[in-house]
Amino acid sequence: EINACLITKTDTNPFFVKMKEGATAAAEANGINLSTYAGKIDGDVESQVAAVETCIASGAKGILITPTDSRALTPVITQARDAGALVIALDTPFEPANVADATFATDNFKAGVLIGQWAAAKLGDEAANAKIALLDLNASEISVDYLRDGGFLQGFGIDIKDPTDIGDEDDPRIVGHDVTNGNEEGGRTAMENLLQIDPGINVVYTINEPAAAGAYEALRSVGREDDVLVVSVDGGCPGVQNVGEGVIGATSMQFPLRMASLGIDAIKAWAENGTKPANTEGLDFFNTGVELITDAPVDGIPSLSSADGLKKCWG
Amino acid sequence: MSETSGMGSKGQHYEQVLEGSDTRVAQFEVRNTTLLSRVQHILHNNPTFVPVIVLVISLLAFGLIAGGRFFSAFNLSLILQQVSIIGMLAAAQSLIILTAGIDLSVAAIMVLMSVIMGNLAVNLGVPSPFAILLGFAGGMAAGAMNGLLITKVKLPPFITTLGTWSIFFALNLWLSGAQSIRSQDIDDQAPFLKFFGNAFNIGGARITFGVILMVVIFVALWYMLNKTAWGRHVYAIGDDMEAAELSGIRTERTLVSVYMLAGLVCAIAGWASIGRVGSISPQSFYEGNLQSITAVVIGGISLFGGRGSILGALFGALIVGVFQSGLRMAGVDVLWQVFAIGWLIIIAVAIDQWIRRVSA
Amino acid sequence: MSETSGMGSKGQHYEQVLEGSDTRVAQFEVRNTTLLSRVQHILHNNPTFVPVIVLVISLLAFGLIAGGRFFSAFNLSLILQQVSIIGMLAAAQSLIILTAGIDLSVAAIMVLMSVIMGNLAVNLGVPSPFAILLGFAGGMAAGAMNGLLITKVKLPPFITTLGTWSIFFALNLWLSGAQSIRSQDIDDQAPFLKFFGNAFNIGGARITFGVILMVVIFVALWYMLNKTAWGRHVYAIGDDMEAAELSGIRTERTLVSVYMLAGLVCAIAGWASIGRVGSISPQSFYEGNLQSITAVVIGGISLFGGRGSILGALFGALIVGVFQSGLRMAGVDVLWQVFAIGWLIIIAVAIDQWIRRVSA
Amino acid sequence: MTPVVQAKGIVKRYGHVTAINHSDFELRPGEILAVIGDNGAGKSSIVKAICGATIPDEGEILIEGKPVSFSSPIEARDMGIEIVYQTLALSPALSIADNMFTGREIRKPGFLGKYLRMLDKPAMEKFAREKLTELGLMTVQSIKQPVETLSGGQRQGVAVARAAAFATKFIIMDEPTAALGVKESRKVLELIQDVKARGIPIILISHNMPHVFEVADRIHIHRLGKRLCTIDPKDYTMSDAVAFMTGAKEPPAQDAA
Amino acid sequence: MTPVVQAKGIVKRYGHVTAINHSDFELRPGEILAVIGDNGAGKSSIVKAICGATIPDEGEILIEGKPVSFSSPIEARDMGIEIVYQTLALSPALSIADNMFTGREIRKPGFLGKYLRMLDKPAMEKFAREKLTELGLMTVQSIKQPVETLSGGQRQGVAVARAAAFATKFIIMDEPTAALGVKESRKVLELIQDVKARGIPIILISHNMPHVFEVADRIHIHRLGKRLCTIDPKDYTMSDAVAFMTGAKEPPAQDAA
Ligand SMILES: Nc1ncnc2c1ncn2[C@@H]1O[C@H](COP(=O)(O)OP(=O)(O)OP(=O)(O)O)[C@@H](O)[C@H]1O
Ligand SMILES: Nc1ncnc2c1ncn2[C@@H]1O[C@H](COP(=O)(O)OP(=O)(O)OP(=O)(O)O)[C@@H](O)[C@H]1O
Ligand SMILES: [Mg+2]
Ligand SMILES: [Mg+2]
Repeated sequence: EINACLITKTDTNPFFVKMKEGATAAAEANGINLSTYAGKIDGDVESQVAAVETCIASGAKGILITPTDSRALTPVITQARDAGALVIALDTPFEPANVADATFATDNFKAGVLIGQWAAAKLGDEAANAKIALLDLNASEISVDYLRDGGFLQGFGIDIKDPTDIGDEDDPRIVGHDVTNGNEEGGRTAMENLLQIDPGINVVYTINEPAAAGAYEALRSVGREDDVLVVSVDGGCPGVQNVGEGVIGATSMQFPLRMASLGIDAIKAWAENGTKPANTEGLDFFNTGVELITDAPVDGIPSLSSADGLKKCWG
Repeated sequence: MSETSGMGSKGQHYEQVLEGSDTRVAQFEVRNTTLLSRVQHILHNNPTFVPVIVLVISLLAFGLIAGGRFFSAFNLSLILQQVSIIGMLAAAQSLIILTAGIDLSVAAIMVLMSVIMGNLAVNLGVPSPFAILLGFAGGMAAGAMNGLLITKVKLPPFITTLGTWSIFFALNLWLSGAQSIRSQDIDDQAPFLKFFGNAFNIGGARITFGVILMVVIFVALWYMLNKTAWGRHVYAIGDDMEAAELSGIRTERTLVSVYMLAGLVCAIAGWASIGRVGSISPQSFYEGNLQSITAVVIGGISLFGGRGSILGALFGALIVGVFQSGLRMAGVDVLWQVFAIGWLIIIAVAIDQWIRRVSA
Repeated sequence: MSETSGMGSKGQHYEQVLEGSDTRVAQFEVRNTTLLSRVQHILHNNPTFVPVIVLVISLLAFGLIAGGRFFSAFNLSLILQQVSIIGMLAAAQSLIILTAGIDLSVAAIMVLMSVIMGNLAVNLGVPSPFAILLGFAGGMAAGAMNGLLITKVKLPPFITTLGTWSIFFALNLWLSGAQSIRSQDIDDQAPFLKFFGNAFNIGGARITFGVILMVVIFVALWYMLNKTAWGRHVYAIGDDMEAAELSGIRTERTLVSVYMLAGLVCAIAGWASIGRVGSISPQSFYEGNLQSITAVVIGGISLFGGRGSILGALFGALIVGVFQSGLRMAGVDVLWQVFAIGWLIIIAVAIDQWIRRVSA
Repeated sequence: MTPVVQAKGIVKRYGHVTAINHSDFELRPGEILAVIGDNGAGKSSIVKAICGATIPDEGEILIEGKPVSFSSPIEARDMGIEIVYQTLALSPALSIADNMFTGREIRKPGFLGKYLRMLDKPAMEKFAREKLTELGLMTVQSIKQPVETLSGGQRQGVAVARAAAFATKFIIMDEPTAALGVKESRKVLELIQDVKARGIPIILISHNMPHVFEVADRIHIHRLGKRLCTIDPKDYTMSDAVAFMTGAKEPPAQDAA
Repeated sequence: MTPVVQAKGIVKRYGHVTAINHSDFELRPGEILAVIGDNGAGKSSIVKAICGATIPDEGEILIEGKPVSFSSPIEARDMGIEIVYQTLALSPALSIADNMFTGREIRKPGFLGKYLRMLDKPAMEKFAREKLTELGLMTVQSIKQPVETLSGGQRQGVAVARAAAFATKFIIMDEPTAALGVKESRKVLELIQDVKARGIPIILISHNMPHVFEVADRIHIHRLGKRLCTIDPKDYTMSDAVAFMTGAKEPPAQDAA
């Protein structure tokens, strides 16, 4: 019997909940005995270290992990690999990526770029006068946060300076950044705050779809819901539905279920004949892909409609 | 018996002179020397003034820093909206802190009840008013669980609610599957859940029903605490539990009622939060417990119980709201906002302590 | 004066008989009726047994549920490693809770100091021992800040540390730029920072220096608390601050020393955490404050101060560690782990209260 | 006549400390029963057992002939039993008036009181002031003053006034004059006699022999956790009482009652 | 001879309540000075002002002729001034021995004590037991017992024993016998006289006139927040003292000292 582990950042984010469901289903299908672990909150390094140790102690053949801090976990991951486990980073790469045997991830920066490009194209010439609000995750500025934020800005055509720092840009089109904790309540409050700074905001980037839904409520309460572009990242089913209903203009869909099932397959292969998965050409990770979902496609950026998106969405 | 010769008909011999003793009530002239100590005295006798003054000062300060926009009726009403949910939690928290307890589970109860209401009304098709009532009942049950553990098992409130916080949080994730219920689905299935999101405008200000609800909750609780016997008992329990018990207060019953009422207020806040946020999200208000405690202590309610007015918590919540809004408008980083709130807590309570010092 | 005739040479007439009064010290036979009450009595007189027993029972229970793997020397030593950092925080927290305080900032101090050590040693090239000493000084300064706010400004500890928690957290994010320092960089620049990650093996068990450090800290603090005057003063302050002050204890100085010592222990834990985690992550241990409090209360130290043994906190931390490890091994979802820890807190403290009830 | 209180074989242990050791107790209708004994003899413990403030380990308590087992002092209070505790049992931050009325507040008449349950503060304050004046506590400067700002003796006055005002069955006073001045003590003794005149029996714990011999109808002497004997103050001198309670002399062979 | 304590024009207000109203105070070497007065007259307040437990708003305090302004009772204690507070100031959860020695613990001799600062518990317990036995507190069953398990009177005994054992300059006792039994009170009075025989003056606040007249060398009568007069117990009767302190009679015109 093959033992394997899945360690996610938290158990509260639907993205990871879905990833876990996908992995559990794939494991069952492959006859793998999967244990799942999670941190309590984003950034809970200690819980993840403990989880990896438990996996080593229980003799896991493979570990799938979404590192909550891409730099912090290196030593324990090295231990796990030394103990003979295949370690695959899901969703978030390690820094450097070769800490793990393989990385199956969304290119978060790319995801941001897509929605940035879409928003810029949608505005056309007006993009030069856009007023942009950025609704980020939290004060800690973890990698998904700055990658998506920076990707969006770059896609929109703004110089992002230090790519790992949020808010160091000096482009006058940026009205401001605020944090949302990735949920609706935070999204709404942050949107309200930024509207107070400049009521003319017409482009809103959001870290994820719940934050976008919250931002939309704030816009709706001041009657601005129809003339502001809201873009987001994730591709959860409620988010895609929101694209269909015009709440979100466009979102970049990622594929947690695919990451999970690919991960399980890789562990099975490793356990059976010792082969390791290869990275996508030109990248230091295996790109599980991003798709832009929008019902208002623009030329030059391939996208799916929300109806098609609903068939691929993850939760 | 000759030995008792020292005793007259009325006690010991030397007590005979008491007939002639003075019977006036003592009176002394009152003088307060410096202006500062006079101010201190006035505030000491009206402790709710303190948070009010801090509030006014912070309003003025941010008005200067962040400019006129800050003072617009719209922005001020927005602060009220943003504060409304934490304000209601602070009302619940005040009740408990007045009994010398602390409730780390208020936000967990609130979110759990909003998830229950949403699941029932949106996913299971239960009529909204009924779902809401079930949520209220759930809030009271959660409060009763806290209250019974505290009174019957005699656990300290901090520990009890540290435990139930985990429990309610786990239940919340389990029931919701960590998924939000979308705003649009609520609009379709159970718009009544969003009742408190409705608003009206007066002179540029946008007042939601949720804001009104918050004020109503505070006024009602203030009345109960100050004008009824139950309220006096709550204060007495917070002041000295053993003395309250011995002097004839049904402390256990009162305490359980306090926790149930707090649970109910949380459930009401849960309903109101649906109107405020638009959707129902199991992830929101994770820091709500600490935020509510912050509001309460900034409002001058003693963590040792028995002292302070619940209205202070309202002002405390407003002060935090004004700070956050003002700092954002002034373009301060989130990082430094956290920093500033830390100092706000310390300074606001330090001022409060200085006022109280008069009697120490 | 004839009036005083009732008084003899030695006080009142009726006091003359006192010469003949009984001078033995009172003695009564002692009987404990039921077995249960006898057990209760034994435990009552040795309160530290309670967490030990809970620990043994949970070990046995998880041994049964999770099977032999759980009982391997390796896994048991792993639990020790996993517990070591929170254990040290719990030691610091115990000191403060014994004075009837509470410190919401322990984990924030720890992370801030590890970030400072890392920045100095890895990024600025300060020699490691020097960087570590600066971190220790920083920990003591942070503790002193808490202590001075509590004693001089007379803020309640909960509020003080709620405020400083925000402040330290913001400083931490600012200094680190929210970036972790990578393990490889530490290995290259300042391997001494990882000293406590070193380990030796005895019979399958892997004991890190960090685990030894935790035990040493507990033993040292236990000695200080129980065998020195300072320790008695700490207990007296927690018991009744005013009485301690009046009976000649320099309460302010002692309190500040307690907070500084706790800050130092946090800084030491910060150093040890670099060895444990391998890297320096400003985001880690966000829940460390509540976890340390959980360990302390499960260990039977009263939140009201003055009662309990610091060794209890060690066992409390171990109990939580055993629970988490056992539940993980038994394949329980994080969700239900949270749920179980909630109940663990409630049940462990309920047992403790039952034991204490004997004297109530 | 059935005794108002009858307790038989009460035992109370605290860990290894025996506070009450198979003690009996009896209070007869209309009498003032003084309880005397050394410090730590168990006087407070036995009266607390009677009024439900502690629950005895063994033994039986009858009130007016009916067995009772109170689980809290509130039950005793509901029967009209009032206690002045040695620790006073006042809420420091509440006003004198609030303290006098805890648990039996007066509500406003009419709608406000009935449906909104509003308290009638002026009425309570007036009553409280009257009671304090009766006790001669003239140094109290304001009736709205929190109790924590009163001197030790003033506080004791408040507790005594409360008990006297509300008792209907009997009153237990645990050293009610310990912290009181000469004048105030005298007032309390007068008050005790007034209460007795209203037909309400009183249990008075005191270390003040002149006071005890002045007001008591019977004296219960407590020693080493149990009742040593009860004596009639008319038959024995203070010296005898002190000798019995300190173990200097053997007590008289006791008759049944 | 310079007075041991001399205080002039002390004022202390609590909000609207005046506790001390321009009061003077004087303690002479080797004497027992009794302080009497109604409840709430301000007796505790004035002695607290003298020993630094409260800081007066106005006025001047001289100890052995030197002006002092204590900011905490520890400073007074360091000068050899001991106080038995009305509230006792004991730590409930600590043992009797620990309480006796708070702030002046005995360390083990040699290395253990000097470098490891280890306490000498047996020595402290032995000393504590001796002191309690001297006071006749025989009902205390164990010296390691936490103070919270003692009766009110036993606690008072512990506080008195502590003060008597350690004072070198003078002792303030705020109603030290209030909760004590007949036997224990007697022991305290004897102790007071022993202390005086050691040359240490004592300030004794008490409501017990026979006690006051038995031991006092002078009596300070406090009324409405200030010193009304001081009298010599040999020149006046108890009735006079009570009459002065309650306002029933005008005090004698006071001579300078
Ligand atoms: N909570 C408690 N825990 C342990 N022992 C106790 C407790 N309460 C009382 N005792 C012990 O029981 C005995 C009787 O105490 P009690 O208070 O009844 O004495 P008392 O006669 O009222 O004395 P006093 O005249 O000093 O008030 C004492 O030896 C005391 O130490
Ligand atoms: N902390 C305080 N706050 C407000 N008023 C106070 C405070 N302490 C004392 N007082 C007031 O000061 C006055 C004097 O109190 P004090 O305790 O000195 O009286 P006392 O003479 O010792 O009385 P007793 O004989 O009852 O102990 C009282 O009227 C009291 O109400
Ligand atoms: Mg007693
Ligand atoms: Mg006094």
